[in-house]
Amino acid sequence: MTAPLHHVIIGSGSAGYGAAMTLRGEDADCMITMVTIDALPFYNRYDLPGVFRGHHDWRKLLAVPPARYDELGIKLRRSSRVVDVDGERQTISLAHQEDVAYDRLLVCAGGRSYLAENLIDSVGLMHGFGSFEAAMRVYRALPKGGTAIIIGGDMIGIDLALTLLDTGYRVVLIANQQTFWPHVVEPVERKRLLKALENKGMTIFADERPVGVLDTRNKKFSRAVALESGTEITGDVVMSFCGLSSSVEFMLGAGVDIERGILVNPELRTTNETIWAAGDICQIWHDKEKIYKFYHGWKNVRVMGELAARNMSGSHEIFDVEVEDRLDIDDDGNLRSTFWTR
Amino acid sequence: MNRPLKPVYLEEKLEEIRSDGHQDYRSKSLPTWCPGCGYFSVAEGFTFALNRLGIDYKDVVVVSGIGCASRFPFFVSTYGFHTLHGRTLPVATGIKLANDALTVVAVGGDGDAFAIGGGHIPHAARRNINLTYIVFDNGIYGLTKGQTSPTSALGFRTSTTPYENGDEPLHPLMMLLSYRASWVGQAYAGRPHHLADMIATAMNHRGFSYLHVLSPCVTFDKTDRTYANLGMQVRDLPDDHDSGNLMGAMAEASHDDAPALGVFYKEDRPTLDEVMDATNKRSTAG
Amino acid sequence: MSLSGRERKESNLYSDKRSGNRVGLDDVHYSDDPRDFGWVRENVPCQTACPAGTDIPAYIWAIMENKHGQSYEINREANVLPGVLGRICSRPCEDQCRHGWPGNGESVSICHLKRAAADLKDRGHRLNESLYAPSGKKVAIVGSGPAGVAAAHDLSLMGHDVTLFEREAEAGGMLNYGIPEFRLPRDILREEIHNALRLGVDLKTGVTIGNGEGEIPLSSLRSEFDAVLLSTGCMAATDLPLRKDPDDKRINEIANIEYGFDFLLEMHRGEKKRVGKRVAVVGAGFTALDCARVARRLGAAEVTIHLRTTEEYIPVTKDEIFESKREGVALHGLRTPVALLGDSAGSLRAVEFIQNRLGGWRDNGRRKAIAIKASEFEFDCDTLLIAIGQKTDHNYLDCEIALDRWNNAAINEIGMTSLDGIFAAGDYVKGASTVIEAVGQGREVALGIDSWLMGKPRRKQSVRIEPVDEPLRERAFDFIARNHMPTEAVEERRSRLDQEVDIGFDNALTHEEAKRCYLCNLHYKIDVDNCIYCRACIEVAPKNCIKMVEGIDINKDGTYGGLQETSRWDRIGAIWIDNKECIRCGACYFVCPTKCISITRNQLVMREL
Amino acid sequence: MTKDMNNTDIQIAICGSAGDGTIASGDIMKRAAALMGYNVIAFDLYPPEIRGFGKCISRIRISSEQTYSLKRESDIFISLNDNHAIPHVGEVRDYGAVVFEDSLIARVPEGRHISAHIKPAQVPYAFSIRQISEQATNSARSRNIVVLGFIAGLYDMPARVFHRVIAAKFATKPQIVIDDNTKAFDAGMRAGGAVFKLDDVAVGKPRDYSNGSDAVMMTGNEAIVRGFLEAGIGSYFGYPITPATSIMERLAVEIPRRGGQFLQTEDEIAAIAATIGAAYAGSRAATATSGPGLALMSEMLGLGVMAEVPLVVVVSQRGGPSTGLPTKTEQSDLNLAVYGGSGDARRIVLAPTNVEGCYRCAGMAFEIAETYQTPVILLIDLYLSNRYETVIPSEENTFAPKPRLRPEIAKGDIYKRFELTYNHISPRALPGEEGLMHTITGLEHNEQGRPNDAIHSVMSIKRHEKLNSATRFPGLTVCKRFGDEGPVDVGILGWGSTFGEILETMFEAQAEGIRCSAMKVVMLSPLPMDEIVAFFDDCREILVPELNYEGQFANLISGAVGRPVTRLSHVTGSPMVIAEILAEVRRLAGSATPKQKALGS
Repeated sequence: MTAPLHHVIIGSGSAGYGAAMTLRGEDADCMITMVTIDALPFYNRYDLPGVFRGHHDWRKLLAVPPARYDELGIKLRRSSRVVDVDGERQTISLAHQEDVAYDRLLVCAGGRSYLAENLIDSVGLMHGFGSFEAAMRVYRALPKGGTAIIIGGDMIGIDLALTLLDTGYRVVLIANQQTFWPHVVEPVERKRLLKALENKGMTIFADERPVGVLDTRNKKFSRAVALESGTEITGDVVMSFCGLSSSVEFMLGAGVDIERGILVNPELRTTNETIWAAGDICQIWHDKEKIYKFYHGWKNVRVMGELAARNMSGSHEIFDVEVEDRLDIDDDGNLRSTFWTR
Repeated sequence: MNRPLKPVYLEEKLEEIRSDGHQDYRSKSLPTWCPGCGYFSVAEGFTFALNRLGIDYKDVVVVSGIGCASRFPFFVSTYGFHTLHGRTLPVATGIKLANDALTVVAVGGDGDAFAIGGGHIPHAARRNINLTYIVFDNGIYGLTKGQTSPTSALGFRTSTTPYENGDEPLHPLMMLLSYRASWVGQAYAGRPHHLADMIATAMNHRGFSYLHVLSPCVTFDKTDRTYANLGMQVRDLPDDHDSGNLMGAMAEASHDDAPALGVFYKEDRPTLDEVMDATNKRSTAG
Repeated sequence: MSLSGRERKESNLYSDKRSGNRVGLDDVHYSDDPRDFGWVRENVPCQTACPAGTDIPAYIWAIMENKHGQSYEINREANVLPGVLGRICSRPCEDQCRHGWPGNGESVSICHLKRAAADLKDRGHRLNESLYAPSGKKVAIVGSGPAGVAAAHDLSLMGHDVTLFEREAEAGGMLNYGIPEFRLPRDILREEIHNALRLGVDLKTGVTIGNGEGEIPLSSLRSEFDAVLLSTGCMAATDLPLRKDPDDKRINEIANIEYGFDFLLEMHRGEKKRVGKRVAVVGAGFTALDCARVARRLGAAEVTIHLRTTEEYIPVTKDEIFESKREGVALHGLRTPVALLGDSAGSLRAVEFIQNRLGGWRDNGRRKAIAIKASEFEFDCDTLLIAIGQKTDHNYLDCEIALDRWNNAAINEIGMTSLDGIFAAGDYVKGASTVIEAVGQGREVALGIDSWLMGKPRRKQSVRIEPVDEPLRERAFDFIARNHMPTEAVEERRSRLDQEVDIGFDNALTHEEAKRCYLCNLHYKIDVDNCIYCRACIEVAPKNCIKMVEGIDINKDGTYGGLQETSRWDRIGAIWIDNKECIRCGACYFVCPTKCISITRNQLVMREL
Repeated sequence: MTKDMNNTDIQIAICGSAGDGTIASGDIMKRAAALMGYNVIAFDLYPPEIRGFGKCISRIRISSEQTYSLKRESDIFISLNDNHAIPHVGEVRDYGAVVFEDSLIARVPEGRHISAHIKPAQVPYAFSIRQISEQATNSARSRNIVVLGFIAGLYDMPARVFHRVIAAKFATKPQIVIDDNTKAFDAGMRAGGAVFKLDDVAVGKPRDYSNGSDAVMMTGNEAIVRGFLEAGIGSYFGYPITPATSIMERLAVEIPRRGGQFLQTEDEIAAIAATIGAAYAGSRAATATSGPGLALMSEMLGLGVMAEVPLVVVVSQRGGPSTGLPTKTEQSDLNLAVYGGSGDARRIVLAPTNVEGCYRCAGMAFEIAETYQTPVILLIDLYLSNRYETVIPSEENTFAPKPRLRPEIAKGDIYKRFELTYNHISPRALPGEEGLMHTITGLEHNEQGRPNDAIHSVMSIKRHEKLNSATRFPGLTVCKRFGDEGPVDVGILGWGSTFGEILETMFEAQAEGIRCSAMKVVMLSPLPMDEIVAFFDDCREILVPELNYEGQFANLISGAVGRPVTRLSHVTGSPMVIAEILAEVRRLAGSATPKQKALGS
């Protein structure tokens, strides 16, 4: 009898969670460990705007009750940062100085919000929205009816912006190339979509480039964004939503190919036999277009996680999702996106 | 200032240590004394001494009482007996009388020796039982977290002497000299090589040998018997010291401020087993 | 047998170290033991990584002691151009810095400190040079780039008559004609080259060695001098390999395409350069980044750099990439140009690229790029700068010298080519590499030439072991975060090509950063003879740096490998400081009851034979 | 159930290795909590080696209501050493907090980091404890204070209370120690304040800390000292032994201030001998020891009984036999305390059940001893010696010595120190009193104290029967019944430190619908038989949980009443476990399956 395989999953987002559940379904005996920097078990990040609708108890956001992980024999390693992956020895190193051995590794560490290089000096004055904690901090920083300034406005940001408008806040959007990311929007269409947002009550700066964030705590508003044109926009919190850039630093020693993300074949396997990748962190080879492509949006990500899990269990399925890129915002601000659903 | 050494190459040093063999006298488990404790020095010296004397560790019994020092038998590979507070010497006496082929070493701290066990020492000394008694004197009760001991200095503050210790400390060397211990010496934990030499000489003595080891308690004594203070105070016995002269030994031992290191006194006189043999002979001589 | 019945001699009872005093060494000790060389190589990773072998801990310690001039001189011993390298070095040292090892934080800003020592030294600072008596030998050096200048300086100190020939109007080679002024101000360069050459080097500028009109043939040079050094670098741009399709346009058939090397060279010769609105750069080195940043300053609206592999694998510093991005340069990875597309007017319209995937690793630590079949695409642009590398040019020779498989000059162990008395160094030997490698090679070949001219080597390397009285650092220093180079505002950079981007550390920042250096050349060692194995040192250790060991691995070359640890009391041979983990904080030194921890400073030095 | 925002009932556990400062950290926490006006119950567990590698845990229950023992689960758990903490992290309740180090200095084997053991429903807080300590104080030694700061920051506790406690705790140390610890605390607090609180542990606003005084929170040992001092203790002789040492240490501070006699003797034998001497001379004299010391003292204790000397001996039990488990708790010296010694040596044994009880028993012990002219043993254990509770001391001192009646004799009569009287108590004279000169002895003696074998049976009756009225000593609670009145299914009979757990169990059992009551017996010798028999008559089943293997108390009671009882013994060295008692109560009550609803609510 052979020892049960140890599957290690880096990341506890949609892809990681879907993969863990699928793996358990495929193999009742294998060992499954999920390693995540997060302090909480899996919850849907796409639900985070809900904090503005009064969802302040993270337990209500969880996909399954914590006890379910124990029942399923899925070991959760939270507050643990992976600093290195050794593809030859098949171990991952955690920042707190522990090595964890794996038989098969699935990397779905996702991405972090991209921030334009020229705004890096201002990062301390901006809010993030990548975790429950970050969302709650935004909630607490925004006074009732206050103003949020959103730079960029990818689909995560637009979703949040619409929620903010619905719940009585004001939103200023500084649109840029990443607005509506990951949708690719033609100029005419873009104009119409921005108009729809404006009708909904958003203030929009369409052709301006932010050059810095200012701390104006002692004034009426606590933040201001300086634009290249010299204009200053005031508000209570400033957030940047310019799409995701993948977090791959810890994979540099793994012996897998990396461009902007981890490069995988259509079966989601990397160039290392025992490592798979799924979700926002991976670029999947597209045989027809002859390029490595990112696929974003929670549906795709979830599908990738489950697919990778099946392939880790011996299957050879191909990621063959024809991505429909459709986005519509009607005059009431109702949003329909093939990547995002509210 | 720490003077640097000529380049020492580790593998050569390790080979020297391995082939030397004193490591065999250590047990497998690491001592649980606080890091920095002077008792490590005694443990190290003890292994050196046994090795140099060439005694097989199966022929050695180490007997101890209660206290930090009395953990000692657990850290050597010889036979050991961890007995009760202060009752070390009677137990050791029993072992030695029952089997005189054994090398018996009694060890303990200052509390064990001179407080609760103080009553036993004179009798062990005057009978000249053939064993070695090593007292690790740190002048404090370490295991119970820092109370005053019979050798604590005047004015020393501990949890039980919060207004300074007013009891004159005992003077172990002068006591032992007056008890007529047949070998009396003193060493210091900060001089590991000398300590090892003294343990070897004490064990080589025929009769009751008493070795007093000055050893700092790094955890509970930050002011008095520290490495820094002791390092400045200790001195070697004068070259012309006559270890056969009891009064001379007393005079050297009475220097409180500058404890001397070396063999204060030694004499050759019948041991307890020899006396018992003689008694037995007389009882059967009819 | 009973103890009492056993006879023992008193003399056996005493150890030979009975005094307990350690065997001392008061003075400096020199060692040629491979284990000591190995120690320095392993333990001073920055110095090991430096092609010129700069004694980095020593110069940072001098900064900590407020001796900026001395620090500058320590640098000059290895590298005659500290102010220059302090700005534009590729910093292989920082990649290896112990402070940057996992768990230790970020590496020390070694390069910025080098520059700080140069910036902060006194005006009228005194240079240290030690001169040999004149040898009566004459050496010609062709090419006054970093390798030529370094070799000229060293050879002239060794007593030889050196003449340095330079084709351009000014000395400096690529430093002067390749690197833009916003990275390397020319006054600094001129001053340091002047200092390097002032002890008797005869610099002849505007003189070309070659076979043309008014040029001096190499063979006549050889007959006039006792030795000739060729350090002409890589002065020819590498051709852009394109698809072999007879219908495709060639480079010279389309306007607005230039080799980046020529572009920079001509600009620095004083020509007015222009670029279009959408500038594409192909290439992955400093030249490519420089071209892109110059293009941005010349007014290009969109500047893109196209890489065969990806950002992670290109041989430039992360800072340089970051600054380029801040200036608005975009990088695109995994693509190779295959064809050039012109418009009807014969101007560039677009470049056709083919998509790549990453292949295996190359020997130099970079990645291979493998083209993906049928993945060609077009990228619109109106200017193309090609900066995919430079190669050596041998056309100027009037004699045959043997070449290696990369078409560079082949040399032997003392740097001599196949022709007797003709030496070569720098990029001319290595192919396009870094400035610091060229400096290192210049120094190395100077030693070679000297030993050849004099018939024997006159200097060799030893390990100098010097006692240090106490730890030189505080634990608190380890928590200082890496200080970043203050830079000119992005908006300010646009207007001028000669506005230096990096502002430099001021005095306070310099000292703060210098404190971060672990001073890895300090060797903490436990005297096993006096150790009582009490573990007081382990108790205070900040890392897993003091170990209980039973053995040590020895490498084939006689150097040390890893420590064999044990926690079995009866197996512990030594408690030993693992110098690889040690961060030289000194905590152990103060707690040792038997004072058995010693510190030495172990440095590589050159000694007279 | 709606939660009152100001209602606090949390338990903090700090776990580390010896030398990490775990206990010191817990000490600051509990003092701060008391200063904030909370009720505190706390207990520390520590190993025999001072530094070494042993495990230390400090558990502190902080409550705005009256509580009786530690809780079954902790709400907040701090690991200063993962190796030791891993087996205990399971004691944290769901949605409680687990605080641990995120950057170790050495590699750990796979699975030996606490992150591998935190349950999915527990909330992890990883932060760089060591680094923050080193940054704040240049040393890793303050990690224990950094974590306190972290907790204070996370739960928004007032920093100034902690500052005050730190300053008081290190008052005898150089100023730099106070400064460093304060810096470490503040640095930890900044870290804790910057973290987003994800657990659901609710710390209400402290009641009041402006008038707070740490005097209201004390350990059993401190309570005994306080009782002794109020009773005007005059002499103390002792020899250090865990867990009684802290009584001695405190008295070493206090007695000299009151002009009394304090001496550390060379051993326990000398300690009790000197105590007897001082008591004979009229001083209120006491000593304190643990089981091994009591064994040494047994001979001298016999002398005290024989010579009718009123001394007080505190015995704080630890695990035995022999040196045993010196730092672990056990209730296994009952036999020795009640019976130990040579001959028929009946003595009075009081076993308080909580810290307040320690205070009251100690306060009254001298008066009882003097009334009955015999040794009084205060029998507690390590758990009670070292556990902290908040108590409210009497406003008036009721323990001070009452005027002693000088024996009156007719002129020319000989004073009979051991005169036979109706209540068997003989008027006692003290040395130095005019005309009452006498000799006492350990030999059997006549009324005058002269050696005499023939009178042994008469004197034995005297020494035994004089104690009978002690069970009705005014003002002394010798036993007490709690819970349901009248006939019940299960009665839990308990003594000593265990009774807190018994009471909490009884409340849980009642909540499950089981009819039960609990009775504590404080006076173990002589036994209050009337109340005990009445309790037996009311209870269908009698359960006796105690911390010894053979059921020493069960034997004592069962033998005295002549009826069987159910024993529950727990000898792990740690306090009684509520769940174990509860399971036994359910079994005895006949509810075959535990009522599930009670579990999760």
